[in-house]
Amino acid sequence: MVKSGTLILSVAARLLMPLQLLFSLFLLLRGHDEPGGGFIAGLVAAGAFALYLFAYGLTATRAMLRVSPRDLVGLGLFLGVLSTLPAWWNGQAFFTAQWWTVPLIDYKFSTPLIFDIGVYLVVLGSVLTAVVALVENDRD
Amino acid sequence: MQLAVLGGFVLAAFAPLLHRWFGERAGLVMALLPAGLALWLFGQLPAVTAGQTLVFEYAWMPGLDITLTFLLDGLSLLFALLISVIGVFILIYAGGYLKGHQDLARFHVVMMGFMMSMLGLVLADNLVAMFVFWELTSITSYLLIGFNHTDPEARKSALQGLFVTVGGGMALMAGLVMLAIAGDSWSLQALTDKGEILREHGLYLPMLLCVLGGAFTKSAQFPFHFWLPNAMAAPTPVSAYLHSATMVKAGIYLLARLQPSLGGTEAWVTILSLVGALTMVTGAFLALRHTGIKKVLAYSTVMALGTLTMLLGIGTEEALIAFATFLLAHSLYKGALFMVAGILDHETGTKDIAAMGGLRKAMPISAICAAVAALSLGGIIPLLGFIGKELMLESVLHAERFSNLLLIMSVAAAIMTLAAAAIVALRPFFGARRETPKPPHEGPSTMLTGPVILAGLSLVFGVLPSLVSPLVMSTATSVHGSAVESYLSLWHGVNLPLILSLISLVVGLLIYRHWERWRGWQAQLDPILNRGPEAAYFQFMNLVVVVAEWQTRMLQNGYIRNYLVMTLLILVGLTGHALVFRHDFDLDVALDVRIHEALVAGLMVAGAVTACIMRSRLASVAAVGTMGFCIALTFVLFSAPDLGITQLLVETLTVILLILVLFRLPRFATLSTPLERVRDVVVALATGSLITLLILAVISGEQLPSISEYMVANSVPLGHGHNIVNVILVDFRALDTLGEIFVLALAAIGVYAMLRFHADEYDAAKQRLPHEEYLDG
Amino acid sequence: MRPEVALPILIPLMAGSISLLFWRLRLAQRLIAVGGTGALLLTSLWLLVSVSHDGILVMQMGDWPAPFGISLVADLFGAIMVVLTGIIGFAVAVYSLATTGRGHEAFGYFPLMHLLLAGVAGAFLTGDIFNLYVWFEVMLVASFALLILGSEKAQMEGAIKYVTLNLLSSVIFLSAVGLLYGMVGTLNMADIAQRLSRVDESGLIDVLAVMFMVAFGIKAAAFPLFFWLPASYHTPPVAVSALFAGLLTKVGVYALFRVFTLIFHQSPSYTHEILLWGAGLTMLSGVLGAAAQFEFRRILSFHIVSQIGYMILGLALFTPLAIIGGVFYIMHHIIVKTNLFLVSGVVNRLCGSYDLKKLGGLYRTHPWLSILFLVPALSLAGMPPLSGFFAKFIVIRAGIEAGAYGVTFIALLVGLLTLYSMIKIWAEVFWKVPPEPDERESEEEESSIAPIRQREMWQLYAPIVGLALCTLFIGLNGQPIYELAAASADQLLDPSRYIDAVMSNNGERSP
Amino acid sequence: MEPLMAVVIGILYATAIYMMLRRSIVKLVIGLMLLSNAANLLIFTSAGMTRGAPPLIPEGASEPLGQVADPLPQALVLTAIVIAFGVLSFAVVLIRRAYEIVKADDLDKMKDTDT
Repeated sequence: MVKSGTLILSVAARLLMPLQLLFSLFLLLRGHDEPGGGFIAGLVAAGAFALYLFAYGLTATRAMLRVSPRDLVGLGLFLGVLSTLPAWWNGQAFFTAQWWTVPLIDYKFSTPLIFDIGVYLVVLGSVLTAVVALVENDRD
Repeated sequence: MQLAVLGGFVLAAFAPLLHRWFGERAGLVMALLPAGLALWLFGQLPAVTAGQTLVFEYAWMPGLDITLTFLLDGLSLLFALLISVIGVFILIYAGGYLKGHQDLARFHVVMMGFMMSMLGLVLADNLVAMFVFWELTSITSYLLIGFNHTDPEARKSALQGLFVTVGGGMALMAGLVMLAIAGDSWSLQALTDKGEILREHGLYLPMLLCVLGGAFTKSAQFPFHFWLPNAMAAPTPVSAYLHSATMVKAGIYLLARLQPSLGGTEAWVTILSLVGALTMVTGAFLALRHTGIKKVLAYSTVMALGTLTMLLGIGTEEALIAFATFLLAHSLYKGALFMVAGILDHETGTKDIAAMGGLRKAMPISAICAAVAALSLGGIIPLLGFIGKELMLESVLHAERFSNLLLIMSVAAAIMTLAAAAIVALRPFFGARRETPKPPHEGPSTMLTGPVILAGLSLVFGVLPSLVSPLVMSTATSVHGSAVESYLSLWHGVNLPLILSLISLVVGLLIYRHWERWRGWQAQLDPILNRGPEAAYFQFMNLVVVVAEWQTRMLQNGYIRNYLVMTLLILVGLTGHALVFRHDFDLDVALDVRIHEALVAGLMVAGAVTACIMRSRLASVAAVGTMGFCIALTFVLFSAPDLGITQLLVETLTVILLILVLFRLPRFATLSTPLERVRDVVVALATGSLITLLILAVISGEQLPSISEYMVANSVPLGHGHNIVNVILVDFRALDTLGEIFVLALAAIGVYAMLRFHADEYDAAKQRLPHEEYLDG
Repeated sequence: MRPEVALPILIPLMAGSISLLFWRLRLAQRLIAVGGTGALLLTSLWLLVSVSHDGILVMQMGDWPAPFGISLVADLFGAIMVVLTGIIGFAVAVYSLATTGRGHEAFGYFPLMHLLLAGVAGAFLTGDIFNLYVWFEVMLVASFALLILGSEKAQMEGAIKYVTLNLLSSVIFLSAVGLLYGMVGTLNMADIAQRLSRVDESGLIDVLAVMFMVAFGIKAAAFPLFFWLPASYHTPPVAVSALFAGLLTKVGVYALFRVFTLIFHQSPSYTHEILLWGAGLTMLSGVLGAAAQFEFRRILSFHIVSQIGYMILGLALFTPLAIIGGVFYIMHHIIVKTNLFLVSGVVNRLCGSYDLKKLGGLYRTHPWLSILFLVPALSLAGMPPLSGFFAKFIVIRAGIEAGAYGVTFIALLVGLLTLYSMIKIWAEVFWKVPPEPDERESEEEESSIAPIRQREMWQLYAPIVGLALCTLFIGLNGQPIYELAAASADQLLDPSRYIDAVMSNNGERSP
Repeated sequence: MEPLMAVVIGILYATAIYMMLRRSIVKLVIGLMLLSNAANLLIFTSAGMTRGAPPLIPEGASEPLGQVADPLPQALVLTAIVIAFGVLSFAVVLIRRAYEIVKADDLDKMKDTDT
């Protein structure tokens, strides 16, 4: 069931995937103001990769991901913990939000955003880790 | 003082090192410590006999009223002297007895530890500190009894001794705590003055019983006497030291120490004198039943311990003098006899008296020692044992209660003891020469030093009682609580005790002559004797195991649904009980439902119920999915869009996951019986109703305003976000979210490891592929 | 800003995530394991020193004033628990270096260990009831993953029971939190305590109290909710068992102590009476469970249950001395129990079995190991002058002073039976002559027992010696430990100090 | 609505528990899923339910226009959903591995580790 999907599935996956990924980024970034956020966005992105996995198989997905999903988990967790620390620099309690405005595009960049990106990566990585392991196990 | 004792423990720890340095003579080096202590104690004699009490204070855990204060009065001085002096001889003796034994170093570690514990026990003024040493003697004696640990019998006996004494120790602990509460002090010295308060206290009887529980088990009083003869599995130096002179007397020491605080009441007098007398007779009687020389001696020790307890029970001034004298006499002759027994065992290769005979030629010094010590044991003039026995009979005659009964029992015990003394001293050395497993010869000087000196002292003190009179009197003073003015003498003239002694001498020798017949007669009692307290001990131990196994079968039976049912019943039972009895139900809820909401709720329930009853796996999963989507819809309907989306995504993923996994699993089968299903339905409904009631109780009661008002107000100004839920997640309560992503990551690692890593296959694969290729599949 | 309040959580979280990033580098993982747990130990000591100097420390996470954000609170009790976490974490990390298989290391053993410690430390430090739930879950899922690491049959069977019952407990806890929030509208424990005193429906409070009691009772493995523990603790690699044995149930005990001193102390005659019964039955049934066993780690597992009873007894009696006893007991028990499991691991390493019937003769061949077993074993049985004696003594003294004779009797009896179990292990494993193995079996076993290398020797023995020294220290010089326990009991019995510390420490934020 | 939901949640708990008490491991895991869903609903319900007022603040405003639903329980439930998702996926894979290793679907056959 895993190696190759139907034609429709592969075409859909190829077309949908970039859209889904873009949509997930959109959900991530607007999450602070509208429904969305790191968790939902991460799930959507994971769904995109999962679809690709079912359509093109493990090797192709691996190649496309480049990094092991486990590393995404590690990175996300690391970012999550890291985002608590800048406050320490300012002598504030951990987790105190720090806001910086990016000069050119007038985008407000903040530690909660870093945190949310961490969440995003962890969700994406975790789901993929589990799915890849399941698929691999089936293949064995 | 404290330093000497604590230093002894340190010395014990270094025993292996000493063995490396001094080899075989390490025991002699170690004996220097108790020898020094003994000398120091002798130095304190004049002050103590003059009526002084020396106190050496040292704080330990003041928060818990635990101090390491040592106290030196007549009683503790007598005990401390016995412990250190006999300890010196035992260390010397053990060097000969265990010569070349591979574990001699370990023996010295434990022996030294025991000696110091015993010293601490008799010197400590604080109840807790005393108890600490008390338990230490139990533990070290366990290690000593089980010294020959490869022998199952030794292990069994060691466990028995430990279990009985520590069991008593538990009671003692409770008793001491009650004592301290009642007397409002943890100091033995202070409690001595509070006798009246203690005896009037409401806790007096439980306190007394608990303390006696500790003392009686330690000192092998009936019905706990059985462990002592079994403890003879220990090497002889241990028996000589622990089971005659020191450890078993710890209980006696405790009783004597508490006599001024707790003694004198009706309960005290009744229990102590009757139990003591019973123990005395039992010990003497059973001594004649055995042919193993150590067993005979062990039972005669039981007899002596009973006598001492009885004397404390009688509690008159006279009785306490008798107590002190008897105590001293017994320690001297019993130590000597045991050491001689060890020589016999060591040099002839047998412990069976019946197999020995006529050894006096081969072992003249041992024979003399044995004879002298046995005369003291038998209570024959002019030895110290004689004085002790005369005083004992005298005080029994004048006892305030049970005088006649006690007298009969005492004489009976005296008769049998005399027979026992004759058996151990005459049988092996006199009469016809018998073949022994090893050709007999005299023991080495290290082994003879102890018996010669101890037996000699029995004689010297007997002839010249004035030498020990001050010490005995000051001991009696400590026990009595007020000054005792008297002195010891060998000859009291012809009186009733002397006549009774003569009678017992004659009858005892008669029994000795007809020992074989006597044993035959005793053997007929075996069926009764075999049902004694020892059988009860084994039954108790079996009972523990049986109950344990039964309980494990009942509770920890491996059926997960039993675990769940039990847990849920507890939940429903406790919470339900609280809900019914602690809470006034006042259901006041308005039902405001719109039709589409009711539909969604109905579908939710239908989904859940369908999931339960469906026989098909796929249908069941689909039903769960339906329910999940209804929940998502509910979230959306009630103003929680983020929740709705999340629930939708998660539900989808879960269903996919379930289907992926279900592929590999078999179809549902009906496994439970109808009855089980009924039970499960009942449990399920009970839990469900409880939850419903709880929610109703909460929503119909007072609901305080939520802290989220602050979050609503500050989400934009302080949190810079318009989605309040998201601001809560990444800012107000970011720590929750941090934890949450770690949960997710952990679950992923768990899943990954579970699927990809199987330890057994891994090990096999690693051998095939030396490089870590397997790791990443 | 006192970073030491949060660092015991953040350090293992950081160590865990970095360790995860270095998934393939065995050496890096091992270094981080020792370094991370070592840092945890140091910061926890720092925290304890700070707390005993400056009183209860609070950090409002995100600088949100209490009760709106999440407060981390370190009172003495919490700080003590964190120090114990550090000690056990460090000891087990070192021990793991020698005992963990390469496969386990390659599949996330060390990251899981760090995150387990983070969950435990988080539970000890959080002042927020929902956050407590989150840390419980972190700890729980980490323990799930550690429990199944290796996927052996016994592990799977044990894990199913462990997972199911613990999830049930989590759900009960979560439901209780939901209901409580519905009632008082707040999650900060200090705030809950404050608001509950204003609610007049004391009956409903008792109901919720009982619900929390059941949820935490499962975590703490109290009677009759302990089934998951003996079913699973003997199945994973021994270092994991040791970690679990020391810390996991104690988190449940900690939670009981926390909520029943801070929040639910309105009607002790009802709630603490239930606890008293629970304590007595837990002691008894745990020790009886052990008496029927003949497997090293199973005996130890059942004894965890029975010892939990003593701790709960301290809470249930609810007198100052009893609380001191409970705290003291926890401190002593965590060290001793972990150590016994570590010893069992060495025995297994030497003889290739945990079955008492197949073991023997170690007293002759490994005298030092025998002593290292005797110290924690006798301490567990409450023999003086080791830590366990004083722990038991305080509890029993408190019991008698409170007039609770029945349960005190049980406590004494259980002490005796504990000694019986420990002596059983001693006699079978150390004193007995080793049994002649079957020919077939012996071949198999000999191939599986690898000789211990010099460096491994250190890694195996150093933690055991260290923990044994702790036991001896508490026993021989118990006064400072007693004072610590007394001071923390003082704080526990006066919740207003905790509440004041949390509610007054408000880092006001400006936009 | 809350009283109705109280009854619904009660039923969900009951079905969950019933499923957990079955001998099949698949049913056990379905029971766990039902149970965690029910608990989430419980939190959502017992704090009070509000119709049509999501806790969102319009662009430009600094406070919501009217009374909005309590956002805090929503955040709690969100966290709880995610945690439950993680735990349940673990449980699902666990039962699958258990089945592969023990080779039985029957929980009664998995009792070697006790007694």
